[in-house]
Amino acid sequence: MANRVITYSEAVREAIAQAMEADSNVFMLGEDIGIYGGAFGVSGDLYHRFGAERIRDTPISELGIVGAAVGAALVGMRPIVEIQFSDFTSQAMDQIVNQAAKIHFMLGGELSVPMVLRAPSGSGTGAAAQHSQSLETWFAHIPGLKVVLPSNPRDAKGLLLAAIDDPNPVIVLEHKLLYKTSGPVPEEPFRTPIGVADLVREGKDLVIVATGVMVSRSIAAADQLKEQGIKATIIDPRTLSPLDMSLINDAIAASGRVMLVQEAPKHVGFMAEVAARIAEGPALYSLLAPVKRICGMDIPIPYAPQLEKAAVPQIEDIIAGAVALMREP
Amino acid sequence: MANRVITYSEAVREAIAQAMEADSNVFMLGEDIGIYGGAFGVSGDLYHRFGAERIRDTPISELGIVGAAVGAALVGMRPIVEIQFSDFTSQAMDQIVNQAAKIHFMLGGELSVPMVLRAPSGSGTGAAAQHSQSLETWFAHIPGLKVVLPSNPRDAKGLLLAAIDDPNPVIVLEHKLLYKTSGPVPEEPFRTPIGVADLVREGKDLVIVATGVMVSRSIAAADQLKEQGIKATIIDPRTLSPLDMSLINDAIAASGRVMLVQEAPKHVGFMAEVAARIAEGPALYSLLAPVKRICGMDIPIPYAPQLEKAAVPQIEDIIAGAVALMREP
Amino acid sequence: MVSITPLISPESGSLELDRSAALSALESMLTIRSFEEAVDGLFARGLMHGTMHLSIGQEASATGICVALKTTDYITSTHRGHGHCIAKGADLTRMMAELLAKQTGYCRGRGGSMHIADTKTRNLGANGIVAGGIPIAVGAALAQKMRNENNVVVSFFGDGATNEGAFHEALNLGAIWDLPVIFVCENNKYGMSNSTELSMRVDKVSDRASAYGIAGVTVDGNDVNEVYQAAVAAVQRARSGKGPTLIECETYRWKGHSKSDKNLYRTKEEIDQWKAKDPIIRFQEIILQNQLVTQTDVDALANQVRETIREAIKDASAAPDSDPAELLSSVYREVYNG
Amino acid sequence: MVSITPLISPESGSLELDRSAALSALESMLTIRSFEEAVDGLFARGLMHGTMHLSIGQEASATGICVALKTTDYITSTHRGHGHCIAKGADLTRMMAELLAKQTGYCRGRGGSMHIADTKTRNLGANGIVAGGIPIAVGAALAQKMRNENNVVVSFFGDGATNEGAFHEALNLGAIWDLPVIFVCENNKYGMSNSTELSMRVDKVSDRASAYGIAGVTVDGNDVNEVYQAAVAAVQRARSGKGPTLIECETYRWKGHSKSDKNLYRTKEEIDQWKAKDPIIRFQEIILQNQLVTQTDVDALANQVRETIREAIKDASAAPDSDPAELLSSVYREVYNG
Ligand SMILES: Cc1ncc(C[n+]2csc(CCOP(=O)(O)OP(=O)(O)O)c2C)c(N)n1
Ligand SMILES: Cc1ncc(C[n+]2csc(CCOP(=O)(O)OP(=O)(O)O)c2C)c(N)n1
Ligand SMILES: [Mg+2]
Ligand SMILES: [Mg+2]
Repeated sequence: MANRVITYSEAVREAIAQAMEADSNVFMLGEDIGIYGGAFGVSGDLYHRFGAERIRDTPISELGIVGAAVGAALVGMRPIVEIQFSDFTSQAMDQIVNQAAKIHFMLGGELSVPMVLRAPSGSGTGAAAQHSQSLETWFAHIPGLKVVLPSNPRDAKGLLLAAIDDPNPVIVLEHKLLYKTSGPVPEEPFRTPIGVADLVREGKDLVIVATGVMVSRSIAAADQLKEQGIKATIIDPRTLSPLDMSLINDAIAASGRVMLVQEAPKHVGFMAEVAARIAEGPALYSLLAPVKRICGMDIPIPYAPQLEKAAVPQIEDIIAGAVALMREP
Repeated sequence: MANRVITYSEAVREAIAQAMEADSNVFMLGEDIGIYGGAFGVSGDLYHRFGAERIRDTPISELGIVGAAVGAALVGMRPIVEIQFSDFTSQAMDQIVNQAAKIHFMLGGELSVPMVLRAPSGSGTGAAAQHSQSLETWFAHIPGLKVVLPSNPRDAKGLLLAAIDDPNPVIVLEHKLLYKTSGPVPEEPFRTPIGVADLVREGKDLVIVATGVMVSRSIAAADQLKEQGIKATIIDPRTLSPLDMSLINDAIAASGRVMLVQEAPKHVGFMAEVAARIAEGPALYSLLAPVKRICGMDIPIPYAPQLEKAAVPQIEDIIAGAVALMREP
Repeated sequence: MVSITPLISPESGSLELDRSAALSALESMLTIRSFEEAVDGLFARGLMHGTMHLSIGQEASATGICVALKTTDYITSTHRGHGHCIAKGADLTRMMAELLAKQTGYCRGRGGSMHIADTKTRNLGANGIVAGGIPIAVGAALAQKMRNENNVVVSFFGDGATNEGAFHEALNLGAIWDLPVIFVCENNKYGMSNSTELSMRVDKVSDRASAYGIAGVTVDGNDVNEVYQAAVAAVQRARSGKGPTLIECETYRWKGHSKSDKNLYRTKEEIDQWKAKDPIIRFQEIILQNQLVTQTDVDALANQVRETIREAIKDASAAPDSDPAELLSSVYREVYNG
Repeated sequence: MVSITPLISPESGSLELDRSAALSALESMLTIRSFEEAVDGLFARGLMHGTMHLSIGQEASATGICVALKTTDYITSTHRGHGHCIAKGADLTRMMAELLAKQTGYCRGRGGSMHIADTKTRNLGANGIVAGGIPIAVGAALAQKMRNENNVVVSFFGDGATNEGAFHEALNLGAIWDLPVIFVCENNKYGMSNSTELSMRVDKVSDRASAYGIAGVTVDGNDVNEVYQAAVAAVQRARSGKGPTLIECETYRWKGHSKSDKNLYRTKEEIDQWKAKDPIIRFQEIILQNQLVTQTDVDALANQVRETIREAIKDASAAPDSDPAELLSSVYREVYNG
């Protein structure tokens, strides 16, 4: 059954269900995750399967519910918080950053916070600036948090199960546009290790490092680039913190050209860190051309479809970037 | 009187007073800024000079007071919010990021938010993990915000006056350890333009780019390096968003070696952006050695003095970094 | 460019005893209803994008509050904000253009339904963040007080919003500073799928006023005149420096929370019960009964409103789409070095 | 390793009628006082680092609440947390070692005064964030309920904290889920320099309970027995599934807010008035009067406490300084692949 195909949402839901079946300490809390089934339908029927206690609908109180998750985790529960849109982590930053991330270190190792915070991230649904951000940079910058961005159904399940097992707070940013996409996902519970990048495909001419929905866009771009004779390696870091640079470094050593693709605004975004690691060496020595970043524009996400599309990298932008990179220097 | 010497705190206070004298729309709000004079003594006697209406003490409600500043700014006031420690911007992130930063763009230019948010930032006072963060990365990543980090008394005044004039939300992160340091500051109101880097000193061997308290540490390091025959250029970007790369690029073209120094944790921090801009060219072509980052450790700030010192770059670390960089490749 | 007739406060003190006030209130409610039904239709036909939160069934609260305001008074609004926007007098063509992602829309197509603001009518904006507008209203009210302006600020929000920290902090600030701000909770029994029974342990949202030492009142939010009366009292209190009021308007949204709502959390009976309390029909019946208007007046008004909306759609549709080429403009307001 | 005698709940239901309970409560208060006076002295002599928030004058609330708890009950504490920590039974040497930035401190010198937690006595931690511990307490209480544990969770916080959104959201969650959590507000009249008169428009912080439909009570926070009685009632309510209580303890801090406070915002008279209501002296007088203890007992206890603190300082001072070499440990808890 390794080739069973399900959607990304179903994969997330299956991971939660399997974790809840295996461990009575695992439970979910969030807004409208109960009978409504979640704003993006992710919790779906879990409420009917596990009941209102463990699939716990909350009032609109993001700071309170993340804090409650922190408290429950401190005494041994394994809460999974769903924040309805990742933009609303803004309401809960104190509990995420000043509490969850720091408690283990700050208390000298005395307690820990095995909490998972899941949130739909990114643009593409016409929901405008307050419902479309890609905020992974914030979390990746905070020591004590782990940050994962599953880019396909298999990883959505495997990384989430690993996150639930993890004794640390893990932020899982799921891309809204991926929820309805499908792919093969093993039925049994399995873990995709946190902190290990994924070699999506190999190609000798350039390396594309991409996260979230940009991974599938990069795959689509690579398919078209192949027809033009350009063969791309694609690497999905999957975990932004801790970051695994080994695959990226090796791939750059092989091709000498690298393009970094993210949806978030470019300025001081996650891909800046990847570029910095390259600039610090050893990959620097193999560069045949400058590092290229293809990122979201440095603007809030607009509402109109044509504006929203223009604000973040599309397949064509990735292709154009790769073609330009091949022409350099 | 251009050589009058005052402290960094006094410079901030003078800027606020001059702005308040010139424009009745300017006012301050924050916790304990009134009779207490501010947690770091910055507002000092302003309460006695301008009264409780314009130096407005608030309850402990960071989200509420930043929101109130946004609202006041929308209708034409020029609020200056003091957040007692920059760590507590976590409480107010929604108003900073989802409201202040986006309103002008999101409403198609209809309204704007001429608000200044000042907050003491950084470690060194033994206040531990929840009172010592350097969070500039978060703000710099958000389109619609401007972010400045004054590193000396003169800039503390000039940049703050420019920030108050600015029709956009400006985040001013003042370093706690700088408050009591002194330097020459012109008495008359003057503006240090936002978005222009500062060439602190010139030297032919390497370029040090540093922010906040790391600027003075870099100066001290450069003094000692000079005795070892190593001459450093020091550049203080001053504004993190928008970022002025021209001086940095020129300096790298001249010396071929660059070291980026920040107090914040290294991973996905602001200096990653500077490194990325270098890796994207044109500065890349002049590099004689990989870019070097000297940053805070990727840990929360600890309490014990010896731990706290070890957690962020000290003068010795900057010297050691420079010496190592000169030996490369 | 079309908008409703500016709302007229009755001399008599009652919307049910003054013909022109009654007609303007009715026009406001009918316009909101018509606008949103049209939007619903455009959405269903795939001509509109994103998501949409309709206030059909809640027209009396937006209208009843705004009748009590001066044109220089401010409001802050919510994700469910078309009604507030229209009642405050916004241009319907620019609203429609915004929803249709046009360059001529209030936000040049950048904001959509959740972000319409209007400087002219002093609407400081809808807000995609639940409770996000409440502290903003407090700040605008603080500015009025500091400048000795005689304006009040109304902040609209839902029942669900009162569980947010922002609500708490904002009400407290408004209270301690005696600000001219009026907190209007449109309690439609649900925050998305979460009922007030599940989300709070108080009988009435207005019970929460006592935590801030301010006045709290609950009114039938489907009775435009009752809402109006409460608003008048609150406005007077606010304008005379006596500080904020929390007005709870009990009402109901007929449609789902947003476009993705399957309505699993409430019964058809409940919805039908509330439809029977239609604020528009109720008000029409009263003013017909009070012989302020005739059925002919009402029909004419309804026709005129439908015509206005058709015109707004037509004009908005003809406008150019919003332009990606200018996306980098207005991220920052330009600095004047003058 | 030294800590106070575990607190003993009186059989009689009153701390003022039971000798061993009275002695243990007195020991707790004396220990808190002594510990903090010692800390104050070490700080003045430059032997301590950072900043410090002392609860001298507030010993009765920490003690009166903790007497009513089982050892398996939890607490969350604040920046002004030494008292809570001691009353719950923490090791004084490890506390002192933490303040002295030693490797043997509760946090290995990483947390300092504001971050001490103690797994053994189920203290989930002081907190540098005002109101930060309140939602955490609610979560711990939720866990007790979900696991059918019979423990309660007490969350201590100040008057100033009740103006934070976190307070509001947390109390609401505790209320709607009927959680076994007790919210204890130590109202010492000021949040730093901001008086309750300036920061809220309610007469009593306990008035805020009604916004959540939970019980609220105000007690003389300098009367350890009155605090205790309120705690017993709240604990019983919580343990029997009837949900949270908000207990307001009216008290006063004698010292400045922290080390940088110049005390400009309050008068010497006010401070003196409150010093006259010293919770320790008051309790001593009562139990002497009730002939539960003799002056000799009291003097002996006071001496013993001073000796204990001296010992804690001696042992803590002798411990190794915390070690920068292991700074990268415990940023993350290690993942077991077992
Ligand atoms: C901070 C925040 N949390 C959650 C949401 C998602 N959301 C949008 S509207 C809504 C329900 C709001 O309920 P209420 O305040 O009662 O207003 P109503 O929709 O009933 O008019 C939710 C949960 C949001 N937009 N912002
Ligand atoms: C979120 C946050 N805001 C501000 C502060 C700074 N601060 C520390 S303690 C304090 C006063 C707290 O007052 P209260 O809750 O009454 O407790 P008390 O100090 O009186 O015991 C303030 C403003 C903080 N630590 N956290
Ligand atoms: Mg509602
Ligand atoms: Mg207090």
